[in-house]
Amino acid sequence: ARTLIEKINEKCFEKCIPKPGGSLSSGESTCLTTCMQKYMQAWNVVSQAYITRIK
Amino acid sequence: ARTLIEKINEKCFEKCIPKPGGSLSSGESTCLTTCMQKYMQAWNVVSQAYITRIK
Amino acid sequence: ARTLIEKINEKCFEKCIPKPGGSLSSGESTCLTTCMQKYMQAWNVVSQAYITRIK
Amino acid sequence: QQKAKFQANVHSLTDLCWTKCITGKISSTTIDRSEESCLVNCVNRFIDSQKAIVGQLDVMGGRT
Amino acid sequence: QQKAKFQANVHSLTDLCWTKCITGKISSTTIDRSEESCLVNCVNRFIDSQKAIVGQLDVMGGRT
Amino acid sequence: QQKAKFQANVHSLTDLCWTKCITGKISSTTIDRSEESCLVNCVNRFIDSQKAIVGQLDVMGGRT
Repeated sequence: ARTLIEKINEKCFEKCIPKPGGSLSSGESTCLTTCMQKYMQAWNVVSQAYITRIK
Repeated sequence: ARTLIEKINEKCFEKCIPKPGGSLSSGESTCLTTCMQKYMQAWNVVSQAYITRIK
Repeated sequence: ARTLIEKINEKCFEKCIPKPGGSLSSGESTCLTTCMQKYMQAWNVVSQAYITRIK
Repeated sequence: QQKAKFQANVHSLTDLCWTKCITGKISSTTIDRSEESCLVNCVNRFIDSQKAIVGQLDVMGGRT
Repeated sequence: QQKAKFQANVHSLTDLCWTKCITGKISSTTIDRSEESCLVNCVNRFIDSQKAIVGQLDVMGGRT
Repeated sequence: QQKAKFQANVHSLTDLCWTKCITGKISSTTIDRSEESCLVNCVNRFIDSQKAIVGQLDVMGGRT
């Protein structure tokens, strides 16, 4: 799951931490958790659509 | 020609299908064909300029 | 130092030569030298911060 | 090895379609209907586009 | 090989944090104070973010 | 293997210079004169830029 973690971090860091401060705020933490779950859901939707298409 | 196809698809999908709909419209299809030919021409121009420069 | 050169060129070309002309202007040359030194400094800052964090 | 190729494709499609379809702020943990249909369309149009390019290359006599 | 991994990480972090923190025109060869603190924060928040994601994956039972 | 390196360079230069020079909508299958000269300049300035950086690194004593 290495690449998935890297991708999530890349996308969610961009979305949730546009201006990195001296520590992670609670809003940023919440955003990261939310974004991660959303990204994994997107991964599932894409994966499913891709399987349906190529089979 | 694997990488060329991947690059063309990456660039032309971006240019021609900004908002993916339920099917490929004829305008999108035309754009893809046009874009593909243009990209291949750009590849030739770049290739020629690069050869001229490094030889 | 191959990757460092590639990264510097990628970032500094983008910053210093937004519209490539018929030759490198002296302003562009100066910008490239300045940008290169700055990038290497950034590399050092990041490297130091990363070492401090992971050790 | 085919599984690795499949996974790599899903990773790059998710990356591309996420950027295209999830454009607002992150407020909900779930994908809404319009985001979901955008993701599905994105995957299908991307494959259509790839097929159109490969088909056109064949017509042109497989140049390059 | 661990050195290669370290260097690759520094390269990609510098790339990411340069784009985030060095946003103006290039006029000075030196990084100023606010740019430096942005770079340091960028590295630390990126690692925080990675840890938060990995931690959350564990909570979820390591799915995927 | 040198051929592979050459092709990889042409691919990445075409990618970069396409983004820089082909900025409008796609309406014609041919590259016009101003796009062509932009592409050629882009390749040449990119190589100039690379040479300037490598030259400067030498002056600095090849640090890093």
